[in-house]
Amino acid sequence: MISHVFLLLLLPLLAVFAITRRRRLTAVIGMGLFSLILAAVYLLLNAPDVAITEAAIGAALVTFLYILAIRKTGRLVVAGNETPGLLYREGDKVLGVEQEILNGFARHLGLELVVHFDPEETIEGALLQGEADIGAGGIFSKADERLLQSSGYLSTVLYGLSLHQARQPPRGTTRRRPSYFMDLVEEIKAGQCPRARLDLARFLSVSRLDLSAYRVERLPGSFSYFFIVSSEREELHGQLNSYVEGLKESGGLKKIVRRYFS
Amino acid sequence: MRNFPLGMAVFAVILVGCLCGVLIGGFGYRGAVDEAGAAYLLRAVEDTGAANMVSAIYLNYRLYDTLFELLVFSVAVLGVRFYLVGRNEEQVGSIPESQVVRTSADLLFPPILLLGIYLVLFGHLSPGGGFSGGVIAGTGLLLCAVALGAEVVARRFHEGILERLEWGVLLAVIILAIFPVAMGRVPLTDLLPTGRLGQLGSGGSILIYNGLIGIKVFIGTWVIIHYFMRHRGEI
Amino acid sequence: MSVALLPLGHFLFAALSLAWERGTRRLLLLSLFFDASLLGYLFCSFLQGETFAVVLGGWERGIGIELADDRYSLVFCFLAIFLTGAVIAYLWREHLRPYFYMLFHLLLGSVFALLFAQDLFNIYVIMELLTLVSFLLVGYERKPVQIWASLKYLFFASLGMVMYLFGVGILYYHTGTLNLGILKAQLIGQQDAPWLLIVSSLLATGIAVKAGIFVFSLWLPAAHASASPAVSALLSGLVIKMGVVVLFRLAPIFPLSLPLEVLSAITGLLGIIYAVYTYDLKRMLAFHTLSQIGYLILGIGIGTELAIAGGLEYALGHGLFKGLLFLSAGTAVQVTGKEDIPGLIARRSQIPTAARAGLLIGTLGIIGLPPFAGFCGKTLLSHGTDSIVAQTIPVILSIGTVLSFAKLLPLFHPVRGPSSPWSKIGSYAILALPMVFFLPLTRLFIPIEQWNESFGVIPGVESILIVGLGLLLYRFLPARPVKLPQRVFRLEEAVLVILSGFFLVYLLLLVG
Amino acid sequence: MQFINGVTVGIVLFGIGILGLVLRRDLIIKLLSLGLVNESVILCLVSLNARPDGVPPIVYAEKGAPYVDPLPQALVLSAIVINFAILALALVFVMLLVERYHTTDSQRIEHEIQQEEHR
Repeated sequence: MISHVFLLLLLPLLAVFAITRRRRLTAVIGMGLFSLILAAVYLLLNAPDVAITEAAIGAALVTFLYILAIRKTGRLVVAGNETPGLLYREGDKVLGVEQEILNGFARHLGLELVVHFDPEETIEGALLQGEADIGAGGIFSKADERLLQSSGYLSTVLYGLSLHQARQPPRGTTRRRPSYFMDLVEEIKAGQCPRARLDLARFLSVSRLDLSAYRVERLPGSFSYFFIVSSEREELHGQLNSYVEGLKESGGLKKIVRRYFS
Repeated sequence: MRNFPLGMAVFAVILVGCLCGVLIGGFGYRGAVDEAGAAYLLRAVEDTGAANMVSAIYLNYRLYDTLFELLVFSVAVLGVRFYLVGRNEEQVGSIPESQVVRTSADLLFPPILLLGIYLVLFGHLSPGGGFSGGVIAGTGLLLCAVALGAEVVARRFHEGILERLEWGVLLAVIILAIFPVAMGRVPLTDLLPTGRLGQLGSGGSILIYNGLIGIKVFIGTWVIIHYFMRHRGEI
Repeated sequence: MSVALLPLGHFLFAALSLAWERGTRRLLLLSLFFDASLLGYLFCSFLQGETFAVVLGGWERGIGIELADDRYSLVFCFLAIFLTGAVIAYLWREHLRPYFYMLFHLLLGSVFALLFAQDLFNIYVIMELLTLVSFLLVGYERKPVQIWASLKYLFFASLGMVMYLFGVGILYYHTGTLNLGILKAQLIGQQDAPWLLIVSSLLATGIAVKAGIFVFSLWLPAAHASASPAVSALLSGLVIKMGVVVLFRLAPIFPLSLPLEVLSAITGLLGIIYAVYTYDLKRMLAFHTLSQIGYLILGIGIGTELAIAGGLEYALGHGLFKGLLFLSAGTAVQVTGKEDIPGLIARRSQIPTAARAGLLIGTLGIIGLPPFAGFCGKTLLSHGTDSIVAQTIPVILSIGTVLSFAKLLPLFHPVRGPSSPWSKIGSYAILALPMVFFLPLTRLFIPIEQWNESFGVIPGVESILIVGLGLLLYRFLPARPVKLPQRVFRLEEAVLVILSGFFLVYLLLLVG
Repeated sequence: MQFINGVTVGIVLFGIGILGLVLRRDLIIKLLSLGLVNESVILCLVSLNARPDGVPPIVYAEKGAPYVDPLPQALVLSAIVINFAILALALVFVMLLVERYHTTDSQRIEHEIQQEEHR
């Protein structure tokens, strides 16, 4: 009787545990465990038929199916924000300095490189959820403490951009910062961007536009571009760091950079 | 729960809280009802000859529901095959190349298969039945596939034959269900004698249905797993 | 006994059509012949006053699963056959996989099964099969839009069916039976037990998700607009009606009258508002499915015999003309490559004449001009009640329908378009003919005196007035497109809306 | 009767599942939540007429104690299988969507699809 109540109370706890997980694999395994306990509850409720079916389907088969669906094999998944020169698309091809570095790194590990273009704010979430292995795309600062940053591969400076007459955005419509760089470019072109902070690579591509409506200033401080990795993936972090350092020492990095920014 | 409007989250929590409250309050649950299911308990054994009354209901009194359930399962298998075939396939070898996994899978496979067959054959006498037995045997095959490689197992279980067998089994179940009409009886009537309680041959046609469903589900499970393995999941 | 052969026979054909791949079309025709002859036989015995109640497996009621007909089962079976025939003719020249035909058979089989189902859990199982089959049919072409729409459909339908199953569980706990007939006798004295209110709102919510009622079926516009025309015609004309049929079964047993009336007003008005400001043809038709469901459940909610007859007749008519509209709109969209109404109007000379004629007849039907199908249902409905509110709802809905279909007027400008293949013309004709001759058919459902009373000059003039009023209002409609909130159709918000709908139903039950 | 029984726990699980369905944007987690919602109803149904002093509805069990109601158990078997079928198909569709959009975030898929429609 006591065991029965204990198992019943365990169920909601496990369910909450599973549903709030960030990593999908943990959630799936949590739900598998949940099903197993549920089967035990059924057995205690005098329903052996249901218990057997639940154990066979809910605990075993369904969990297997989830794992088969979410598994990744032989891929290094990069979630990147599109950045001119560093990581960008031309037709179906992905190009850029970061692409070349990461492609080399993936080949070094014996994996295939896959790049997903994501808006800036979702990259960190993708890393934490295990959707992607490496975050890239002209990253020069990170907010989340659960992320590790690789050693910088290229130093950069920041430029601040602000409208001369700072027009206040109309009330009620709080402007969010555009997610994709292309949207930002459109806004700047239309003279609607109140202020923006751009790194060198992005600024180079923006500087071709007509910026007469904006005040441009160079912000103090020195920065460098790096990649980010989830803090759970320390091994990957170490490998990435040593690969980037090696590339720097051998001078291969300089060659790559020269190809894109000459 | 990142990037989620807080107002909506609060609204959701309140709404779901109310829902739970209303359901618990409105249920009027006062523990088990006495004499619940007496209509079946009193007569199931005499009517059907099956010792397991759940099986008696599942495969005799309410066989019509089970038929639909089987159709749902078949449609699912068919849908998985239809949507995953020819898309982005990869030749999966074995997933983990490890001697331990292979040996343990080799060791585990026969008992699991045996368990599945037992559950199918004795579904009317003890807990179990065609469905759970079939799934367990199919999952055993998954273990085999992990150890030997999906392609090896797939070669042994030729796909075309499996497909035909699967639909043949469904056809057999439906014909079996319609057949009493030819004898002037209501469809889904059990025409076989009930037999002596506790023997394998008891329970009328429950054993036949269990066997057919077992085969069907075994194949269906394997097909689903196989297509999931072959498809290069990219999540 | 032969009632059970309708669904079982189709399942047999479904299994056969996979086994014999080259003969799928012949099998489909054969199955239609089989259905038609069986239905004809059943109809004859029905006219002689027989009923077809049968308990499968030869057990007594309450032990086995009962199948029984009511007055409308057979008629809906005929609707199913007509729609299927039209869709087969429409798809005659296309080469589809056996898989598609098998789904087709399963769809028909489960529709037939549902029309005779008298057992709550049986209804659940059939509904799930229907969900799964229509889920696969929507995504048949594998376009991402379709896949996303049908995935959302699956989420909502599944959630709805879970609530339904919950209701069935509570009901079983308190009554110990699942058979609708026995339940009806048992529940007579306990109409205001607190658990019954919960059960009623759970069952109603669960079914409403499938029945195309606005607050609940927020998956519908995306799914019906993105599916291929033949599938949309079947889903909108037939599958949605199945939810309504179940509501019709439940209404006399559970105290659902007030909630259904309120929901009919809500779904009608919101559906109309969205339809008026939607300029994508198929999406507009999908919103009209939501709005027209208002008539059907209004009839069921009012609950008098005439009103129910009106509502269900409107369901038949709606099945016919919505099928026709979706099929001909599908052709128009395919030929011109445009989905929005202005684009279609600009290219109207490319649209085959037959498709435009189909659109025209369908439009005439849906706005309720006198001899057509829509008119009969609406007239009976307004004759079925004395309450002013219940009589004004259909009038407002009709005006709104005219208002939104007025957008299509330039499309019917007499330009000669290219001709269509015979199969398509036949497919439109199968649906258009019964629609045009619907008025005499209504005689079958109501006694002759009431028929004479209901249909006269006055309702005809009324409906013409309504059409005129609608057209007049269209003149004053601001031409600027209005953007209505689309957020409610997203997955997360829609789940919350469904829950709120559940509470709405529950509160109405508490009040009523 | 005590307050912690299968029915109340089932209803609480139902609530948790719906919250997961609404508040988590990852489609896989949404599917897990949907599965949880389904399981919760099954738990409710099984524990409806379950009694601690009963025996399973199989004739060989020792006599004397009352049998547990077999009907909900038989119904639940169908429900479990149906849920599995739905889950398998939904997973397939999620896999197809992921192949196309490279994400399981429901709102981003919705966004991308709207963008495609505008084009």
